[in-house]
Amino acid sequence: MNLHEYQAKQIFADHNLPVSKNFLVTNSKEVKKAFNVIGGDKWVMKTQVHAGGRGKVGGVKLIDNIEDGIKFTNQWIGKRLISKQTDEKGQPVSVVMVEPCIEIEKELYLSAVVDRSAKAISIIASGEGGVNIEEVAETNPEKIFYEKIDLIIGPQPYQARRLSEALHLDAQQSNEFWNLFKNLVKMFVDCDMSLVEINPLIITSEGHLHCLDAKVNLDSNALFRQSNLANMRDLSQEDPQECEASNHDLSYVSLDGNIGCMVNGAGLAMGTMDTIKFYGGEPANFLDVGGAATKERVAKAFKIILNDPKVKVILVNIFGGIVRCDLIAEGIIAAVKETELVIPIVVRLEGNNSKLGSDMLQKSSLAIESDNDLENAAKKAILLAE
Amino acid sequence: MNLHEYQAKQIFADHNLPVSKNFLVTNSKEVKKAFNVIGGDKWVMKTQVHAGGRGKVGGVKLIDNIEDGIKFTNQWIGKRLISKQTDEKGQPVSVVMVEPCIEIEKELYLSAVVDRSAKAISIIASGEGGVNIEEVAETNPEKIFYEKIDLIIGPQPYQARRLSEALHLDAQQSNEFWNLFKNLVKMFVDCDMSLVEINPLIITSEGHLHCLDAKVNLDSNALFRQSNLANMRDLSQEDPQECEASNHDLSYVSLDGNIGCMVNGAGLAMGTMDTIKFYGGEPANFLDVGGAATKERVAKAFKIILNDPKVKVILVNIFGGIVRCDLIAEGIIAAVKETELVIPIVVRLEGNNSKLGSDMLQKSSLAIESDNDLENAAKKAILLAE
Amino acid sequence: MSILVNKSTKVLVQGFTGSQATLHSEQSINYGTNIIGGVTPGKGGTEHLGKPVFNSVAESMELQPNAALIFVPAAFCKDSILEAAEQGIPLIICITEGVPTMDMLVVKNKIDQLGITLIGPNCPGIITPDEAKLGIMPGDIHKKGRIGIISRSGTLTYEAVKQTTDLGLGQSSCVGIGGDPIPGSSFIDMLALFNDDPDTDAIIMVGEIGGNAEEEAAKYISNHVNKPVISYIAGQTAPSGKRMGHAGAIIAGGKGTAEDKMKTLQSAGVHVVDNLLEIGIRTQQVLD
Amino acid sequence: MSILVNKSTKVLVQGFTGSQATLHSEQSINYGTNIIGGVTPGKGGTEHLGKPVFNSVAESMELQPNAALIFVPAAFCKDSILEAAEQGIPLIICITEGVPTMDMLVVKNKIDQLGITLIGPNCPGIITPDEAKLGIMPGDIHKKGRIGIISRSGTLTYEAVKQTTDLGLGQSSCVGIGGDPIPGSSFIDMLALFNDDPDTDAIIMVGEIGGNAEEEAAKYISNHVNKPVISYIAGQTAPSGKRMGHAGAIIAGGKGTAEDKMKTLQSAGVHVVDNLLEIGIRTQQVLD
Repeated sequence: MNLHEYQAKQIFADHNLPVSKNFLVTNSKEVKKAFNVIGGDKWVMKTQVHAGGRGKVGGVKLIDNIEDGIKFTNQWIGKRLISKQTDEKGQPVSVVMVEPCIEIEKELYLSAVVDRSAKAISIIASGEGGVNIEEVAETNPEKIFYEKIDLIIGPQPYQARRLSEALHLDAQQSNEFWNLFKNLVKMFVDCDMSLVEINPLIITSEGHLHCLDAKVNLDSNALFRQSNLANMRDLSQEDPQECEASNHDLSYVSLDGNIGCMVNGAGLAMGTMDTIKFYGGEPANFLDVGGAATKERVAKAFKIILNDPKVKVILVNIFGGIVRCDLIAEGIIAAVKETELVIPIVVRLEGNNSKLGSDMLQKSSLAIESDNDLENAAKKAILLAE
Repeated sequence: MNLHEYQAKQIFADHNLPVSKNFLVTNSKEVKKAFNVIGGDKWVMKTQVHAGGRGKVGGVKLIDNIEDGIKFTNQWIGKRLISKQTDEKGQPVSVVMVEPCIEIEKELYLSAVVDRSAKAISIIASGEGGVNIEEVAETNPEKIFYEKIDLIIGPQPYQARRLSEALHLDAQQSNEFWNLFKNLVKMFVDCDMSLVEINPLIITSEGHLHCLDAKVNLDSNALFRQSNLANMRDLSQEDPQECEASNHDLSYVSLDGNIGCMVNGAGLAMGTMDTIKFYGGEPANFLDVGGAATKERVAKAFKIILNDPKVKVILVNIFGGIVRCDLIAEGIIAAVKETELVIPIVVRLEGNNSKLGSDMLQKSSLAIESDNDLENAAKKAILLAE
Repeated sequence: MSILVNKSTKVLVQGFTGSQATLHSEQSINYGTNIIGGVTPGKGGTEHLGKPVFNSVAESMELQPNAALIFVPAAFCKDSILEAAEQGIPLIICITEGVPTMDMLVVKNKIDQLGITLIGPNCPGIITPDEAKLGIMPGDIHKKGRIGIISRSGTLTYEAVKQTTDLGLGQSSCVGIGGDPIPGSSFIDMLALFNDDPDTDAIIMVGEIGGNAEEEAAKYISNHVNKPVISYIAGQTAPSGKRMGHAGAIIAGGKGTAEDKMKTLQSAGVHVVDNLLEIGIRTQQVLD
Repeated sequence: MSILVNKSTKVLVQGFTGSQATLHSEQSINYGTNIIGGVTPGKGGTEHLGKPVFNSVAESMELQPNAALIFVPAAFCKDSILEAAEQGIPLIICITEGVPTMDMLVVKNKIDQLGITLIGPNCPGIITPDEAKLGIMPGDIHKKGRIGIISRSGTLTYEAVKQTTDLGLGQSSCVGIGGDPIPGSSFIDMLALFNDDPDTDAIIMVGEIGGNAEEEAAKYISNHVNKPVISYIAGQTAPSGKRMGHAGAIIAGGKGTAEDKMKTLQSAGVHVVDNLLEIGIRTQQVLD
């Protein structure tokens, strides 16, 4: 789950990481108050969307008068921001964050991630901040520094000292860095985060460390015990179809093709897409009905697939392990009847009760093609989509 | 470092362990207000001293009217409480804690300690609460249950379930116990405790778990990072001589004999006491001047030893490792001059610069016997003490 | 004849009386698996599916289980795994999906310290055909044989199983290691076991996009595995940056793409198929 | 000829430029110890006592130290020990007193996991006479010989050393393991090393009241040690329940008294003396 920058910074502040106080505006009338509360004579206004690359498309701006602040707000609120990291529709902007303008002496990079290989939390730092860190990792790997957090001992001062030296921090900044390092790890663990990125972490003109940006990903599996964070979810930033799917415990990702797919299991769902493509077709979506698919979820899955007007045929591929194929068949029949489906359906059932399921489909006298060979089923679907 | 029960309960409350709200009174005028604030028609009044065994000597009492409350307060405030666990002078009472009276269904025992053998924190529980747990451990060891807290994984629900079953808790109480168990460990670690004892942990007549008593020992080595807890130290509860010593980084324990001892190192200090006893003498104290003994600390040590009127002779035993014997000699000479000492001193110097130190003592023309053989020195001191 | 489990494996089911556990334990028992009992706190002393129920793993140790199969809800998996590990049960299989990553970090470090094998979580389990089924896979598609199968995905494993069964090759054992960021066992752990198993002739490894488990496996294969390895990587057509169900299936910055993985495996001498439906055929070709 | 340290041990001093470290490093160098340099964060690149100073242990590894001697303040010992351990330095000696118990719990678990030997904290260190002195003991009371000495107390060790030196026995090595509740190494760890050392003929073990380290040692001695062990327990006259300086020296409920310890050691075949001044003589008698 993603958070907005202002939400991430609120959590940062709660964990004593150095961030600016900010003020949110949702319309131009609030700008004056925001500027007054923050004080000073320069402000940074940042559109709040779940995507990077805001700066390059004007979504982040340094403002030195209220008029320009109002103009920026009117320009963005209610509009969609389209950047390199969004799709072509962009992300809706409903909140603009106002922060005091801070003089930057130097930009650094700091992040925390779950390190799969090391089975640990790893901290990544670089003296090259404010840029695309993956490029730095590619071209100048020696400029990226890593510290692994040991589970028994936790973050240690010597690790922070090592990074401080690599980042050429002075003694005062090294002290600040140790606190930042320690608090970052605590926040990461306490909040079940999967990624925290501070890019840039800056040295201010007064010589202090300060988190200028804040990006946070949460572990969706842990939201049950992070209800405060779960409440921060902003559904407006997510694809409505994917959202609707996830509300029904379905995994759905919209794609560009015309063959709708309904599969059980993420691996087989990807495998089914690959198979369609291998035989010359184009999948319209990824859809995993999950291990414990019920009749109701299958019906819901159908409706979500059919919301996409590009879909010309639906390929159902079920390999019953937990799932019983007869329940799937029941779900398909119910859904076809309920939605008065006009496009063709090809169904491949295998595994648990597959014979029973196939029989039910055939007896249903609905226009459902049933073929238990995946190659044949895929080829039929491709043919029907043309 | 020890805490008062009311201080321990404050920390318990901060860590969400179930304790009663309490109210402190320091004179009889405050009793009425305390009773009113707490409400109800029965109260428990408990003298606050650093010692157990209060109940048996009347230091804890169930009270059902304000007059008796005032009587109890007047009886104790400003007096000393003498119990099995105090010395013959007893401990001064300056605070009485008032708590609501809670109906007890059953008394259990729960504690947390640093387990030296296991290199872990161990939780100890028993269904036999409110009694001397060491006796239970001796006579019915099968009634005591242990769980070791692993450093990687922390306290786990299955450990709490195991103890809950051993304590015959019902499902609701087991849930409460898991929270108590978890919070107890967190408090223990966060506060650098070395012992927490809840005796009794009770099941109330409503069926809830509740900490009726609370005893806490803190790790003195960790007080530098527990300033809030360090501030809770009540010097009035400690031996003034030992206190004064500890303020000067000296370890001093008063004993019953007449041979004052000043030694460097706790082990050698005990060894010196043993040696005196072995040859028929009686040590008046344990005193460790520590590894980094300075001239000033030696002088201070002398003063502390001499505050004890029983002392008839002082035996100084220094084996210089870190300590330089010449500095010790300097300290002795200065102290003897300053205090215009009238009792004899026997000094044994060995190790680092011992020759130099002995020479200085001899040249000082003070009445100091110097003998670098510990047996001889001890025997001389014993002779002089008779 | 197999890895990790066989006819004599004594299986303890944790969360035994839950609905999923009941469904799959029954199927496992019908398959011939030696399920000796289960654990459900508070239900100790009762019977379920004709087997004894215990309050704790400790109590169940009188039956000497040597494998634990876990069906408890995600929030309690950490506790259940650690409870079994503390009692020294050497093989733990956790089927449950949705276990928090932070829990798995702790669990993985601890079981490694104890030298215990954990399969999963978020996995179909492990099966040795005609001997023992510890998981949720449909038993009837399997056939005793000499192919070892390892997979990060559940249903995709079944495809590979069915193809090798249809071709008459059969399987020595099949393991689903799960698709989570921090799995209990890696491809490498299972490759090592299959490589040492005298009754496995070839190994099918079904991977997917995301992470770098396949890349690490490739390195291990080229250095240590002397049996043929056949591999398919799911997600060749997945768009970059989109999450495909599994937490493991995120493509991050050019790393972990199907293309990269397939190339790396090929360089390590692995027989890589680009069509899911050719896994079985290619295996047969490699063995001929 | 010794345990743990000898002429060729390359010693790194952590907290090198502090006053205590300076004093004792100088004495160690004069004794002939091969101190190769030290660490003081922020002073890297300078020289101290004619040896190089580094900012971190990692930087110092170019000199391949195989022992670290720690003099940093108590609040920083955890960090310093773990820093040396992370770099794989196999022997770490921490002199500092006052290290919080909770820090030592973490440190002890970690160094055990890594297989590293930690001596201390709150200890005089270790010396192999005429070869290497890593600690704060006065070097000149030692004499090369064939008695191994282990002690929880500093100055009490010196007594045992002096007595064996005066009698001409000398010492193979002397180790102060420290009196803290959670020491890095126990009596048992050192007994094992001395028992295996071909140049140690007898072992003097100086214990004290509190804890149960001596009782555990007794058990180990009767099962594993085939050299004579001579022991003295300090605190025979200490009143029960009173704290005698060391955190380890609390008598709790009949356990950990000198009397109990002496009896247990005697039953294990240890030669126990009740007079501190007879440690040397008894050792000589045992060897004759």
